[in-house]
Amino acid sequence: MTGVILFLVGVVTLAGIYAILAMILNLEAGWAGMWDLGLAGLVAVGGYVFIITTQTTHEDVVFAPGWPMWAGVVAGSLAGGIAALIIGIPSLRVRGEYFLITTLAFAEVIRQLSINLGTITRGTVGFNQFSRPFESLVSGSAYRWFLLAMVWVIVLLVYLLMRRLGHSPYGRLLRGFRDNDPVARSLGKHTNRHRIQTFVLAGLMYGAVAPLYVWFIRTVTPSLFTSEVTFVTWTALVIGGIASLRGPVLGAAILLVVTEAAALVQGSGEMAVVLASVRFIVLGLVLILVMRFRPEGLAKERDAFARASRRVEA
Amino acid sequence: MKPGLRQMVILAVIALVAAACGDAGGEADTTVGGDTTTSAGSEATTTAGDGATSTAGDGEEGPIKFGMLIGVTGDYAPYYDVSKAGADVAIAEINDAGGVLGRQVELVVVDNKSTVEGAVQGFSQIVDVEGVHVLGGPESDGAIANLQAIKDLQLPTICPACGTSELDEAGGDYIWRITGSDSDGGLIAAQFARDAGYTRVAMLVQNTEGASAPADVFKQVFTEIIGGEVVADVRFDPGQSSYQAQVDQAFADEPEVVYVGSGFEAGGIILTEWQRRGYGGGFLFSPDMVVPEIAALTEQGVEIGDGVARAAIAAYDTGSPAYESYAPRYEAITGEQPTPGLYDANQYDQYIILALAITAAGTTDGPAVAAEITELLNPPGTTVYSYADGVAAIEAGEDIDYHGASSSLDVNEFGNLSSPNFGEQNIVDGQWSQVATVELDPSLRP
Amino acid sequence: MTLLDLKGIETGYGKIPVLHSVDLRVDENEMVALIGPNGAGKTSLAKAAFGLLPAMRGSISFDGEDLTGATTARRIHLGMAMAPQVENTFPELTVDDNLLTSFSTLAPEDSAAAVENAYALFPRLAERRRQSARTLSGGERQMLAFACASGTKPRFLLLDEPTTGLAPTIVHSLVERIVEFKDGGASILWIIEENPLEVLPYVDRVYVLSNGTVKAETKAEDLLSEEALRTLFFGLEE
Amino acid sequence: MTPADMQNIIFGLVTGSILAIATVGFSMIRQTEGFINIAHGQLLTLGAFLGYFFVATLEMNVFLAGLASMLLVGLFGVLLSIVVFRPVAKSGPLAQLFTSIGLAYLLFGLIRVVFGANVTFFPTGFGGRLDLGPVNVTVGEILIIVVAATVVGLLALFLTQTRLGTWIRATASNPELARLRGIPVNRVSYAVWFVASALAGLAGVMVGLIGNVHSELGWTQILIILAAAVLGGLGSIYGVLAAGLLLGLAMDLSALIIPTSYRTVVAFGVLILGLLLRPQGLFAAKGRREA
Repeated sequence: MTGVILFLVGVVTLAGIYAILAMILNLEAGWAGMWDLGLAGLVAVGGYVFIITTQTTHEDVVFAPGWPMWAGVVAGSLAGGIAALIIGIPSLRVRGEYFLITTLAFAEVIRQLSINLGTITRGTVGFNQFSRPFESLVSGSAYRWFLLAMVWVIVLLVYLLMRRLGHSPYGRLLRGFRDNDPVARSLGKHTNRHRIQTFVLAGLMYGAVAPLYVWFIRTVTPSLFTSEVTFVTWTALVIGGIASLRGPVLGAAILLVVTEAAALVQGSGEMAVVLASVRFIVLGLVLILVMRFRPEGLAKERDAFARASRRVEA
Repeated sequence: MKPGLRQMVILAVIALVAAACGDAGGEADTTVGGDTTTSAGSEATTTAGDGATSTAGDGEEGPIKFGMLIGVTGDYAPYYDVSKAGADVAIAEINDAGGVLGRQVELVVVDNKSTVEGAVQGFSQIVDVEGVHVLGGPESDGAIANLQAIKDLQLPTICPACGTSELDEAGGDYIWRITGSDSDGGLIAAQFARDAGYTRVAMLVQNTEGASAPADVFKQVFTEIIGGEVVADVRFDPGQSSYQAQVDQAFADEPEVVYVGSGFEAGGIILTEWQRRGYGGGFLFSPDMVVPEIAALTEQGVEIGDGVARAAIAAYDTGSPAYESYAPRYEAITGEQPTPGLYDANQYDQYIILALAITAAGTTDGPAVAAEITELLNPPGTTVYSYADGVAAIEAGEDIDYHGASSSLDVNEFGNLSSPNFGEQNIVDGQWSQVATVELDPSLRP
Repeated sequence: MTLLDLKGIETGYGKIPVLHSVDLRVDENEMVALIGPNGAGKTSLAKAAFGLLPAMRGSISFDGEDLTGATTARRIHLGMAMAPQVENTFPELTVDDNLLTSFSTLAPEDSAAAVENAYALFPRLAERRRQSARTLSGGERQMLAFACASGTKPRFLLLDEPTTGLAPTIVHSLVERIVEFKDGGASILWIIEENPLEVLPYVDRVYVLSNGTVKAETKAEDLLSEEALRTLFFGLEE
Repeated sequence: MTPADMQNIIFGLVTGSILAIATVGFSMIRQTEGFINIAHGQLLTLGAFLGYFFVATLEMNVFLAGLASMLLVGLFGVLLSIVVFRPVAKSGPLAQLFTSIGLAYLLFGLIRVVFGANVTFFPTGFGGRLDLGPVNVTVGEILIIVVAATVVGLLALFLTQTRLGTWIRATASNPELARLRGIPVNRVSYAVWFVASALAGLAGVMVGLIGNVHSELGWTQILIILAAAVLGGLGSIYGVLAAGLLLGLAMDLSALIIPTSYRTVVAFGVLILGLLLRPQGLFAAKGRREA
């Protein structure tokens, strides 16, 4: 029984990480209407910059300054923001589906670069021996509980931040753009500048939380940052309820716990291939059914902002 | 909004409280493990051992759990069936001989989805939920992803098929590798090229760690030590529908031979394209290409048989009694001969080793078991070729030196094979077959 | 007799309503105008009438049949037609194909005749029959849109501001064609943003829409004074 | 122009032909149905596996197998549109997009259960090599190009010369007006799903023939399909054909100047560059319509 709990600690930690990603995605996609399919690329930038700047010894990389961990996190965050700016300027000229595809393309380019720039990123090998924060204070198996707590405290902080943002004039402005761009533009708001700002903010946040993912996985390789990260985050957001407040957290928790805990159901070895495929089938079915019967997701935007919109009307 | 906030706070509080409890629990685990490893009483140590590997805490009752964390799905899925067959042969042998420490052995298979994230989650599942006592099966990236955790948990782990150069100097305490490394694979390919008198070689290499690491060693050795010329070094991403331009580029300067370092998925496409265009020449293959799918291409008219394509892979020690006893049992399950490129015999060997180590330690306690592994693989000691012989020798109070079906399995301080066997493989009648054994020339080591 | 009858219509995009409880009717062989400032919800009303926007509240009926939840196809089948203000042609298709496609509800031989009718009505279109609609001028596009919408001889035609941005002579001839069409026995709901003086003389009744609600319903004559028009077209609230 | 250039142009034509076939169907769905169908890649995988099954197990002629595969995948696409996509049509493009992602996962899992996770190769020859001066081409490659060109030609005839085809173009051109003009939108939708899915099936067989057949095909192909579709101007059918060819040529010609490991980077680099220069798509004549 304690074993199952320990396993679930890992699952819930991962769910927390995805909850954070989904909340950030909700900011840019749910509220600002920017369908970003390239968030894995921004997470990759943050993760790589963090690990490279905090490395001390690697004879086979050209740059290993060995910064303290907090500086690495800041650097990762800034790099995420800068990457978002670079991506945002060309691709925010276009909206909707074009933005969605250009961001996907950028993410793939970033992943390819992480493979090909071996002298900086250690290529396909990546990094696997590095320390984690407070590892000397928290011993062995307890570290998993520590990581869990850390991740969920950050979930809480990001949630509070998002709640504040969502109800602020800025949040209302973003949702206004999303719903009616021409009107917002006619009111003299510089929608494009706000979009870029929001995307850069999202980039900063993706970059800043990337180290959490790195600490959980304990290795950094290009294969970690495939578009599967993006799709899982999106699925979590969509299931939970896009543009709502609680939706991202709810969706990530349910999705990750269900799909990862499904791994506990293990049949015989011969059935393993089938069972592993069933995971995709279940994931797909859940997504299709949620879209069909509850397209707004489990938590609704209307509920989250009911009071706010009433205030606007009054 | 208020209820939402409240839920979040409650969740966070639960997480923190749980963390505090976990902290206490964790300390208890460590202390128990540390204190009792020296205790002589087998009853006490067995219990303590469970604690040390932070397993589900099953007592001395019930089966001993051997973990197999492996890619059931994803990129490594094609290897799964044969790997499982090799492991099954070992488990059956162990149980037929009365199990380990009088307990039956159970094989627990968990899928790592052939991804890093999957390996991390799968590791937690196989250790925390299933509570395995020892671990086998992982591929390179899965092993690397969990390297730190394996050491933290003091979980005896054997890697039957990891080539990764990351393990060249990382093992020997809790993780062992019982196959030749990628670095050695690149080295032996260069030796082939030298012995065949090639001076102009082209390279076609897939951009993944398992393929590019040996290719880099090959290139370094071939150009710097042997003095040959690499006329084209073409790298490509896997997962494309065709590689025409890449193949054309490799053959553009008419090399004497082309080194193909690739998974068989892309490799198969490359070879069919080579055949269609009739580029001619010969190939040196990386070990990943030595699989039945590639050999079967000869039946579809791809003329790479009879020495056109040569590969050097970690060979099975076919003369060993262990191999002679293993091969028919493997064949009975799969209907196929053991195949070196598929590492089935290595999968078999790893569980025999782990079972012998537990027997020698007299406990499932991680550090105690791990302490036995290097010793029982290396001389001095009575050479044994099967689990039953090994148990008999241990019970007779002798030191043992296990020789496996894959090789003699002597290891160095880093848990790597000190003298891996290599065999030259050619395709004959649609199947890979070993045409010669090769000894690695140490003078080529960079 | 009432042909089109909208009662208490509320509609909008996504979750935000832009029309609130709108009542509007068009009688048989009547020409009705709908006017109001930019963003008042005129186009949304048109789309709701044709089922392109869902009616969140209220009911729509045509010739006594309840159409509140009916498909667009059903409405077309009953004899409703519309020429939208923008995106009123198939830009990638030739003029010929635009017309043929628009007459897809007719039998093949009838549709060929309808195409020839349209060319007789607008000789300029006949000159451009092989050109894609994208290459047409604004006036030609409005002609094509009207020809497409009216060619199937619908009993009710909704025109969403067909004269915007056109030269006065073209406006004049287009209005003439439309009036001829109405005189043939059809009913028309005409959404007016520009050129009210060209159109209002032919109109029976006028609805004034502002901020998503009907602010007034009057006889057209009452609006023809300049002051009333200025109020209407430069905002009602000021 | 060096022989290597010309040789790579041939490779690019082959890559581009397959890509164009795969992308045209995707683009038709995007334009008439109004959403991005991620599951298009899985239909391609299904086509590859069916083609393989017909050739390897039923020992059918490869052309027949291709046709049968097109037909089956086409019908399957129609079925999917009715069962899976129509019910969410009113929920908007985001819901449709995520339904298609869900469907992609579902099909991916089902394909693995039915066909397994192994990599296989078509058991069929590819004809001999023909030397044309400094360059060479194989019979199979010529066939792929010829079949692709024929299919595109037939598609163009269908779209311009038939009533149904004109309706499809009209719906693609202006979906709302198509409804207003009484075009039978259901029939148009079935036709589009059939044609688009059948083309995906054909592209799958072609990919399988030139490369290999395995369950991951769909995921790798959809990325490049998306790139070609955007480059061509989402929904512009002729633009997409041109973009597919251009992208194929760019990927294979880039091998001459930069390392081939950057091949996919080139594809996306071209895409990004294209969007910078012409945000509405390189070949789109009209302004883009926002999602």
